[in-house]
Amino acid sequence: MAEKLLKWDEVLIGATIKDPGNSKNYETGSWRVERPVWNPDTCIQCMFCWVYCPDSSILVDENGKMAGIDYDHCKGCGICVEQCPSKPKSLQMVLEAQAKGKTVEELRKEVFSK
Amino acid sequence: MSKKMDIRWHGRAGQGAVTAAKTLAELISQEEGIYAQGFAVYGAEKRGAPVVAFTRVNDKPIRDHSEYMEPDIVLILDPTLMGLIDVKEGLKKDGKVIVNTAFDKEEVIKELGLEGYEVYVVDANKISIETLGRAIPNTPMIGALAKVTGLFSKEEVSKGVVELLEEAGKFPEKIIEGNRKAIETAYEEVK
Amino acid sequence: MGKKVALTGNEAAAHAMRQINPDVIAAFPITPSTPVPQAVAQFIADGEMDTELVTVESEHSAMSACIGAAAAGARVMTATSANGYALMWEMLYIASGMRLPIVMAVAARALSAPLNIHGDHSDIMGGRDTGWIQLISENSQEAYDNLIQAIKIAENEKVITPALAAFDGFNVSHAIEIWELEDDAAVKEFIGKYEAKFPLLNTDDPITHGAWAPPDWYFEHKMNQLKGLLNAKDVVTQVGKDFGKAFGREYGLYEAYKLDDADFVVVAAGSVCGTTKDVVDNLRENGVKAGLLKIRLFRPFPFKDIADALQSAKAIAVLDRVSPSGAQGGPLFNEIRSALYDTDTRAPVINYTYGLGGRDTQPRHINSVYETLKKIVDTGKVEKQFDCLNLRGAWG
Amino acid sequence: MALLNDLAKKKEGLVSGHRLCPGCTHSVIARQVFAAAETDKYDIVVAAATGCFEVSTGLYPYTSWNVPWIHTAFENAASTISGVEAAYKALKKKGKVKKDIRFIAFASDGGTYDIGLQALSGAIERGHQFLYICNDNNAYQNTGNQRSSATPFGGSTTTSPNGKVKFGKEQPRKDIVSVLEGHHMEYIAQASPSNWRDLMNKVKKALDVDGPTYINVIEPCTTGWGFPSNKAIEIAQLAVDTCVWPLYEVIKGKVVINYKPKKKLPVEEYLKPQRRFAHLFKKGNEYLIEEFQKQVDRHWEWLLKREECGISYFED
Repeated sequence: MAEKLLKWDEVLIGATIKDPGNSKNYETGSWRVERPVWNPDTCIQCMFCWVYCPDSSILVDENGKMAGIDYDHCKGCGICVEQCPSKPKSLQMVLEAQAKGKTVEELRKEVFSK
Repeated sequence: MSKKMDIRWHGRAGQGAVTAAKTLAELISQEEGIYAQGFAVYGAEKRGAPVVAFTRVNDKPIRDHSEYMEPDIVLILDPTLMGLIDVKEGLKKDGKVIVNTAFDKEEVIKELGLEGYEVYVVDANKISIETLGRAIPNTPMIGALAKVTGLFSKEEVSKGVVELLEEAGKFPEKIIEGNRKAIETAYEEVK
Repeated sequence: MGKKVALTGNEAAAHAMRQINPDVIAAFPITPSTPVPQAVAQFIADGEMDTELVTVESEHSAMSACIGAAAAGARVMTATSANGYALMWEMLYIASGMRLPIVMAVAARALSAPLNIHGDHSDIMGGRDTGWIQLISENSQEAYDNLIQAIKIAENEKVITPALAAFDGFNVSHAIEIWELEDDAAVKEFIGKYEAKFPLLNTDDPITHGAWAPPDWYFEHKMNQLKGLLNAKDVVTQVGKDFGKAFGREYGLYEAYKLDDADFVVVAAGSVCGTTKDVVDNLRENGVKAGLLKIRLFRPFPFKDIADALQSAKAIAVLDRVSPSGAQGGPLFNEIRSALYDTDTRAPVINYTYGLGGRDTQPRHINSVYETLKKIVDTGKVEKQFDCLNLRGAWG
Repeated sequence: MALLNDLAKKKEGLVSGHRLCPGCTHSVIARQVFAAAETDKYDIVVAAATGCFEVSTGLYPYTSWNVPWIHTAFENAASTISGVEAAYKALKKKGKVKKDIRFIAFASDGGTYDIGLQALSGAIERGHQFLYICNDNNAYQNTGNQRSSATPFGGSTTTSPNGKVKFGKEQPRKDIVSVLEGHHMEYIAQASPSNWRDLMNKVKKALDVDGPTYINVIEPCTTGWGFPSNKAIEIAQLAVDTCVWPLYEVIKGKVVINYKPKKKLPVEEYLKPQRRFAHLFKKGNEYLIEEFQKQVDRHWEWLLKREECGISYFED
């Protein structure tokens, strides 16, 4: 989202920010070179990916369970894959180029059917 | 009579010269139409070093903040200072000197070369030891000053200091009474 | 009704703090302002105020804690001098940049080296561009009055900028003077209640204080901040009038002393102004048209008002209690010369440095300044644009 | 400790969209801290020192903070939070603030071991309620990996580089926990984000103390230390398993070691994957690794002995 550049007499005094957590509007997903792909079929819901994710990019459902990946913010560090304890791993990294134009479902099939 | 007068206090750090200058200013602040300013020259003196304090008295608000003074009155709180300081420095021609001493006036005049000045002596150490149990010469010297300058009557000055001590709220009755006696005695005995 | 008291400038500042009873004071002792936090601690120990006193381990932490407390939503004050003020320097910019209306008493003092504990304006002048409102006091009464007014000025909705009220170290901080201490209740009523604009402690509405601004934003924020500082000028005038109504002592941006028809004018700030007034009276008795313009508000500098007030002058001497440090003259001199540049009557302006490190400035020194001004007018020539008062050896 | 599923349902104190490097553990630590905080009992207000974490999470006009947050400068997170806490006491007393609030300061080793040590010491001595979390990434990473007093022996940084005649930092790192122990505070601990359960336990305990507490957390820095972004947690785990970074508490002066590796790994295991130690593995530098191992062993033995003696500053 392009931020609106306010004039000097429009900004809040003291460079105060009144909108908590508004950095969600800044999408760091574009930084990614690789992306994690999740396989719910083998996932054991240990939530290690969640507790170790630097970018709060593990989506959580109302039961507190892993529900996917927030690709708007995931920077593709790969910690989730590295720390995933299930056998086989329920998360795999793929190049962004490989993911281009594919839905999450399509990509998942491609990665985990091997 | 104009109430304008400049006063210099000589003592040693810890003897209460600054407190005396402050007390005098406080006494004056209770009166209408008279103003005072008190200050000291600060170095890095620790207890025992010679200190100088000043009081300006005027019937107009005092605006001058310089330290320079040609005193009308010099008070010497510590007799042992007499050989060490130049009592006469800047003292006006008709200036007065009040000395805390056990010696006679004539001896003091001779010792300090104060011929031609109005010199007064009072044994403030003896008075404070008798009334307060300790040599704290500053309050008796205020009594002597009141007498010599005519700024306050005996009753005014002793009542004034007693009220200040009471207001401070940290002195026992005995000390307050001792101070009253010290002031009144010095008022009477200064000569 | 107020009552006459005989107290020092530091005690005046401490009594103002007692009556203001801010939520938080964070302070570190430094000569000559040390008696201020001491007196505050005693007032608290005696139950006469209920401020949270944070006895920090340095002035840097004093200002940091003040900033934290002010951002949290508290009314906050502190006091310092000299090296302590210098140690705060980084945080002074942060306080003003974050728009926190902290109020500080400064017993102005020389900066090391060599070490010197006595009065001059090295500290406040060194910090003149930190974005704080700066009020300079002549005596204890003004130290007290200015500190109370500073609260209202700093907290004004259009301003919301920190303010300091300075008074000269020792000349005022340690001098016992007779002045009017107003009623506690009257002071409380005058300053009113304080509501912070963006209190950090309102956890229902989480605020981010102190974000960093990249080049896209920093400039706008700094100019927004400047506007707040500039707005202080009118607020200072209004608060000075209100103070006059409440307590009988009215204040303006500056004080004009026998200035209307003055040919020879001294411009100065601080306790030397009292000494100068005595000299002016004396000269006037002898038929010399001497006058004084006493600076009260130094930041924001009311240049237009001051230039207007100097229109009658035939020659002007500006007294700076700080070394020019390589500039064309002292900071006050530069402001005055700059202010006059846009006016038709550009009287010659000369500059003196005086009183460094507590050097005594006596009536005879001020007298010599007026004599020099008279000579300039008589001869039409300025021999020395810059000189010193009471310095051993001829300067230059 | 609640299950991660329960914790994952909580509102996060720190959100995404911050500008930390991929694989940076600053945010991992903060997320674990917020997960541990019992926010049903109290609200949290945070102060931050200047550093990577601060510049990445508070870049105007964005903030990644869902809680009240203040940053003022590099060296003064502790004095800033002490002002906030003093204001809290004052305003609570006057009824202007009604909620219970706990205070947390985040700083890195630069702002803690070095430039911020005085402010931290002062704030602890004054007894303000705050949990100070030092995300220790062993150097001034925000300005580009300059040495700090937390940089380990032999570590190559941009101001203690490995060169033709020098081998990186020549001094051992400062033992900050021991420095702070002299303040006789109630709770000090050392933790690692790899051991999240342990870290969360410590945060919960610390926030229960009505006074200053401190947790030193290892914060592996992918950029400064030189390892792939996906290895951050693994590196932290290796620091724990080699006893380079012992997990322990100092509770009222009494040492409690929380994790004793069954098989204490040699320090090479920790050093090897990191570029900053690469030069130690050159031929002829074996003595440097030996020295490193010796320093680690000595500290570990000393901790074990202290735990054994079990002396406390306070009466229990």
